[in-house]
Amino acid sequence: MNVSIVPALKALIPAALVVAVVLLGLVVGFWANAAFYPGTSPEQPIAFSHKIHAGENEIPCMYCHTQARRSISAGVPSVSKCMGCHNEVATQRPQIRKLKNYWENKEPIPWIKVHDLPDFVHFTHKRHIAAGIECQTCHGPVETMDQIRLTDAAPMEMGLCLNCHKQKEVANGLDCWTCHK
Amino acid sequence: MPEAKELQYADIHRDVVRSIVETGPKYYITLGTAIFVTLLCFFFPWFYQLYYGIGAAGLNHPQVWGTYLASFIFWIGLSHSGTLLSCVLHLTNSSWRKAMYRSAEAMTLFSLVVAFTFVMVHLGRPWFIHWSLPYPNQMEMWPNFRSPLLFDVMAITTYLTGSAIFIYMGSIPDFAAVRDRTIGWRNTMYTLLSLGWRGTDREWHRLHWAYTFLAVLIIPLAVSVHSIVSWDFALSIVPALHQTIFAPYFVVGAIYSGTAGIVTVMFILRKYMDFGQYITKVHFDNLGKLLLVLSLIWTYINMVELFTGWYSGASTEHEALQYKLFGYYAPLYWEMILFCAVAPLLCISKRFRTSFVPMLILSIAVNIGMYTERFLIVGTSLSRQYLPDAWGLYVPSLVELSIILGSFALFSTFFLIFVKIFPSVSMYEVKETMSTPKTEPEAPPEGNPA
Amino acid sequence: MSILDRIADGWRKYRKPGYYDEFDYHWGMTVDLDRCTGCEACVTACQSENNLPIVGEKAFAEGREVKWIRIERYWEGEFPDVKLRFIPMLCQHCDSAPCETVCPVSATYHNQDGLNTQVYNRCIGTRSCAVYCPYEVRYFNFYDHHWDSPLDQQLNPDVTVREKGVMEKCTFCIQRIRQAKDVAKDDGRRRVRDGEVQPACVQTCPTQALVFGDRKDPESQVSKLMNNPRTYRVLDELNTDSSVVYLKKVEDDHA
Amino acid sequence: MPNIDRRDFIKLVGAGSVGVGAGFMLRETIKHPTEQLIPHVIAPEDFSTGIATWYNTVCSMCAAGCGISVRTREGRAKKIEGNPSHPVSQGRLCALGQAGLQVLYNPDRLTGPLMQTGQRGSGSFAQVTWQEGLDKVADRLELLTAENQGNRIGLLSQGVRGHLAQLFELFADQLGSERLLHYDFDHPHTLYAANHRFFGEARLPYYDLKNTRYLLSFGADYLGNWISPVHHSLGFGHSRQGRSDVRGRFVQIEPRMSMSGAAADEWISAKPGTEGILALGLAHRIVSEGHYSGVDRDDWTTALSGYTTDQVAEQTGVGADTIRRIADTFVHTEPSLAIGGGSAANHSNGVDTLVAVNALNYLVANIGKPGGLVFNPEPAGPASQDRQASYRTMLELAEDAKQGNIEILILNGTNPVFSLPSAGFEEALAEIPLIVSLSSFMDETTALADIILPSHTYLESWGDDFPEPGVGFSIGSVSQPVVSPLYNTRATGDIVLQLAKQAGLSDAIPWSSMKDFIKDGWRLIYDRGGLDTQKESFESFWRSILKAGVWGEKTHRDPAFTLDKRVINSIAVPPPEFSGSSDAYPFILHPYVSTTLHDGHAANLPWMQELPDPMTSVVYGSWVEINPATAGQMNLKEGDLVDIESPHGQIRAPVYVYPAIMPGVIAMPIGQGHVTYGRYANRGVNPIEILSPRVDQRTGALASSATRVKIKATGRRIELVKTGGNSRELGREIVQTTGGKASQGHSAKLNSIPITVVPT
Repeated sequence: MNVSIVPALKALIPAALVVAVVLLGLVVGFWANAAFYPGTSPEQPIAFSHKIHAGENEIPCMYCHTQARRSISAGVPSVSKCMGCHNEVATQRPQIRKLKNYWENKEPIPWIKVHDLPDFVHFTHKRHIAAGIECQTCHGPVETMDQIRLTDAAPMEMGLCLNCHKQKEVANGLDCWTCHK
Repeated sequence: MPEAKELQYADIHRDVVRSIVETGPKYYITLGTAIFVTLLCFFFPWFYQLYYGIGAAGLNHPQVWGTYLASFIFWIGLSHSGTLLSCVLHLTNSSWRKAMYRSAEAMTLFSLVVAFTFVMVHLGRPWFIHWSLPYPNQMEMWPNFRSPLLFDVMAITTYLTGSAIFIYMGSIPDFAAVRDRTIGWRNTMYTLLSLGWRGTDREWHRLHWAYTFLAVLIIPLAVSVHSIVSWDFALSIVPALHQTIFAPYFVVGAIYSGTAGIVTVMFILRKYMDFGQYITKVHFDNLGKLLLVLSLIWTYINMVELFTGWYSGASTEHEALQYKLFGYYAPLYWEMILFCAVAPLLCISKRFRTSFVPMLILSIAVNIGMYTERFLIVGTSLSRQYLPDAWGLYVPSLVELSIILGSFALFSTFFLIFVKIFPSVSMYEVKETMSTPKTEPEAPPEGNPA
Repeated sequence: MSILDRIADGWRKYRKPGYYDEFDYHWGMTVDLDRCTGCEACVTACQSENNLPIVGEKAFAEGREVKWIRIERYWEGEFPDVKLRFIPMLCQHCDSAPCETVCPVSATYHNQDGLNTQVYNRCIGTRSCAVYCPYEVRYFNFYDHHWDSPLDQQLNPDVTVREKGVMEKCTFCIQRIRQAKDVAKDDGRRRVRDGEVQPACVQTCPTQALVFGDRKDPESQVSKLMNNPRTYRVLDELNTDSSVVYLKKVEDDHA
Repeated sequence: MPNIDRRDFIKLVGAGSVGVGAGFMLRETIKHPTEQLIPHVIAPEDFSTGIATWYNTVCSMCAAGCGISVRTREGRAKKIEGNPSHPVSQGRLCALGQAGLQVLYNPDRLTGPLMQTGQRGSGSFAQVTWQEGLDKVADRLELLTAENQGNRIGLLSQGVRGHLAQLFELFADQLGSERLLHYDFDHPHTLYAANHRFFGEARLPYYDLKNTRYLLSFGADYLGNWISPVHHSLGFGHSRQGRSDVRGRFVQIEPRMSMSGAAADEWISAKPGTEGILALGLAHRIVSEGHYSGVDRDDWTTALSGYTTDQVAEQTGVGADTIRRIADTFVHTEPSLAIGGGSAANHSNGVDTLVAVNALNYLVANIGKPGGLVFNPEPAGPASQDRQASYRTMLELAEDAKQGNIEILILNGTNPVFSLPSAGFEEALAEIPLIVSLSSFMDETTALADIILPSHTYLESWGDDFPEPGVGFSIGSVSQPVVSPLYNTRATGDIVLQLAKQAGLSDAIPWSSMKDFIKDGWRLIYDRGGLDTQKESFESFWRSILKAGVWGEKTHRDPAFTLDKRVINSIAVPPPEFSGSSDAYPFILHPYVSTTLHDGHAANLPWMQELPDPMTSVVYGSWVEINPATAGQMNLKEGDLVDIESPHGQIRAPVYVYPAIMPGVIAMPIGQGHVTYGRYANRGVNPIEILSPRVDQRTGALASSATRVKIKATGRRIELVKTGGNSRELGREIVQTTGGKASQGHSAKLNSIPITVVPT
């Protein structure tokens, strides 16, 4: 009589193999989705390039995101603001024509949000700018991006907030009610 | 001693293995029904509640706890019978324990699992339950170690682990016995489960040692688990809950309902699994005595509870008592007294204790009474708190009642699967209680005590 | 220091004299029952400021309404010698709050400003805080609440709309406190001035029965009122050490 | 590793694909949903994203005229608060005022012009354009005016003040119509009449609750909804605890305890309708005890001779001791004040009652003094109270309509079908060929209209207000739109101006918009001078008013006043008359304007429906209040449905056993019982339906408290929806008081239980 568990385990190998392959598949599928469809860099209605504007032409962030220094939200520039320059600049490029279309139809541009916080988070741009935080600390090196995206260095997660609050020894910076509403 | 004088080692093996291997249509019908009822009455309403919100239950302000928590205590209580009783009896060397303890321990295990599902059902956002576990995370949030609810999480997981190891360890020799009598996938399964058990002296020695060690460990654990469950209530300042008697009250109540639960399960095993030769009048007699003692202790504690409430002289305590005794749920209270304090007095009579059907009825009545007790603890005290203007009334909804019903089906499902996997009577320990066989059994003596 | 001592210390620290000295604020409120008329302007103010749901008649009948501040009413005597007394009941922001000990995930805790916090996104819905609260001012979201369009346009963007399964309660209008601190920082002030921040209920109270302020500041209106001989705390015998202090109603017999 | 054959391979490939798919989908489900970021096309000037903007304007939820500040974010109104610089509200606001947001954002608002397509009352409407709707009305108006038939045009508005009222005047005048009426259910006609009779001017004085030390209120629920509840509450709070040396005492006299009764130090229940007699009894005591020493003392003695304490005690049911005590306190506490209104004024002797109350003020000489009764100066802008239609006037209007004398009826926000009892108003409306409604909501009257030209809500339109009563000096406030219009609606003023234009009246009414009209009106106020207005231009004056939301002129009236002897000689309060015999109808019905829903116009606001009634904590429904002893005798419990029957109708409501109501009186709140007013309002019953058409003899105002009823148990019961549990304290000392039992043995100090702090 055989009492060893080894042969019994051997008999289980095919089944175990199937399970292992399923698990491996899960990981691969998850990774594939994350890698190829991250959703952190959606295609925008107009292929606006921060690289050209903020990087090459060195337009300051708050030239367009004017609200940032006085409001909780940074705000996106109005279509008229875009047209302020693009009435003159690069008017013939296809993307600028798109912009012109929006402007002529008096329609807003339906940008897709990339840097988004959940609704239960109170984040105020004003205070952070007043404290001298660079935009890039949370938004990543946008001036190098053709298409805006979330980066691993600035993933818009709570850990990032906490680290910074700890490093800078923000008063009551670790209290939940400083940020959660 | 068992009544069947001619019972042989071989018979034990035959009966037990038969109970595992031979499966009639009756079993499948029962299992099918149990699974169906579980899905229909437990999971369907629960998913509805997940979708709709806790509003699907009858809860309201101020009565934010209800039958889910009552059921949680009930199942935790039921779990106490098994492993705790088994340990105590093991340490006191009570031979009559041996035929019943396996199923009792299984009850413990499954009751705990069902109790855990009730925690999930109870929570407003069960999908975040992992936040009650301490693990490092980027939010740098830890659970609140001051919370009795967290004590609960710890206590119950420990108890669950302990009970699982206990029942498994005790079953190893029996798995080996079954392994040697089965073929095919069952053989594979039991080979794995028996961990290469050969029945050598050394193995037996170690098993006994480890088993006793665990038994000693589990007793305080079991007592602490229900004490901690009681602290969920006693640490609040709700009138009628904020009482020092609560820990012993809960522990005694738990053992009480657990013991009654064992009677029920044993009756069913005896009747429907043909274990008549193993589960005998002796067991019922002893359990009856135990029930009687427990009921007396329980009654005493109840009287103490009433007395302290009255003696406090506080309007809040008086009102809470008043509501319990004479309020909306007064019929339930008196039903509980009848079932849990009065009815068990019948166990004074030996004739009663040794009659199977009356004992079954009593055991069911006690558990109904004990469920009522839990319901009253949760369901009435919160309605009568400090501010009279915020008083309320709580009536359980259909969803809740259905989930309670479904939880019994869930428990039965687990149990039905259990009896087909585990030898539901401990073969080797029953054998220990028998005289040496007259003839050599056909099977190798893997379970023969030295 | 053993772990038990640490736990006990965590429990006790808010009540130590001088605990709040190292922080900027210790918010508190007084409720003058001699001024309160039970008009419930505070109730609506709270509902409109804090996105409290419109639950509907059915939910109301089931007792699932959400009112962070409510008026309790108690009759005294029989006709014709009968009195009705009102008392506004809201989260008392107890310095030793029973609810804070029980939350297994620390969704409710005491913060450095003396506020009893409720972090909605951390809440898992055990509802035990509501059981432990003797004032019964914690309200549970039994459903996902719905605002018939366009009523949703009124919702305050500074306050979360709570989802089903989450406990909620009075926050002393934390969004207003935050805003006032923001303004103070802009002005280069360390602290918020007395009266600069008022929760919605205090702001609207037509009889000025409610007063809110910093208990640490001895010159604040609320500190002065707390020295009034009429002060008492509801359920003081429970030693909750609440931050909401009531001023007794003045009753004399036909003087 | 075992050999993998073909079948195993296929299995593994299958398993792998399932795994990959599941993993992919798993991440898909936990992905953050994409949100859009919509910019402005052109950045607006009046707000910045994320920053709140406040607009000062005027509350229109009741007639008090509180100044309000509306908080807006991203162009949406978020919160209404009192305007701190407005003297009426002083930064405070009642529940109803704050619920104004739900008028604006009400899901049941009318979104554009409608035309009735079916039978009237069938509720079938078709959408039309503004031009179609306006044309149809304007053509008819023009036709009638041209034929000099202008008086066949009726204009029926809710009570409006300021330049909108003036515009209606102008419009009616140019049309040649004299049928311009304002109708509000709770307009205090009797109070105006009594003041006119006693003081010689039909205006409300300012009641200085703030500085008074002793207030006698005869039925006026001044904290609930009488005239200006927010301002009264401010005064109440200050009088109670705002002064270091004195605490004001308040006495309330009414058959059913109102909010003000609960807040009062003493609540006295006199028999319904005898409040005036009680007032004269007090006056008699004051005069006969020699506490009054004016020159006309003898006239008073003669006039009051029939009101000796014992007689009055018998008539009113108030103890003689109480009468003496109150009279003595009233005269000895300076300053003291008496006010009257509410149920006391809604009897057949309403005006006489209020005259008697005024007499009390006269006898303690508090007129023009702080803490007394202060005359208001002439309002700076247009006033309109003489247009307020009494019940009798409305009956006449209905009669006219039945005679076929009215061709067009233009309704503005008023709802007489709901709030006019036993008048046959619906039948009268049936005789009018064209009914036009300017209401923002489908109320019961609007549902009978042929053309609906929906108005903006007050938060979307221009307007102004000159509060009545003022606060002792002249104030005016401008109301400005705080949000852009939600729907295809227009401001009431703009509709009227447009109608005038199309009807060919643009010579007399040349303004193109309400804003211009108001601005021109305010130019007059500016031109009148005063203050420093000369220094600034009108534009900056206008801007500063818009910013502050209020303008005031600190000119006070001369308090000098001589009382006509004839008034003294004629002073008397006849016993009240009731409809229905006391045998057949044993109870007097005491209908009161609901604190939360007002006269019913707030019933479509969910916040108000969900606001527990202050006294009973009932929400969402109607109920009838019965004295506990009476309920015990009739074996009625809370929630028992009873039929309440008067000689004029029958309604069904659940019982609420109310500890503070006289036996023989039952009370019901007005406000519920709507049928077409939207999802939140259509519930409960309307007690106005069973009121008898009895009026106050002098004014023709409805004597709404003069109906007798009987109640019959139906044997059915419902669960009253309310928030309160047990309404007794059970000795738990939750609401502690300085007097009585609770004060003994209980320290008033903080932390009466010592807390041990372990030093570490």
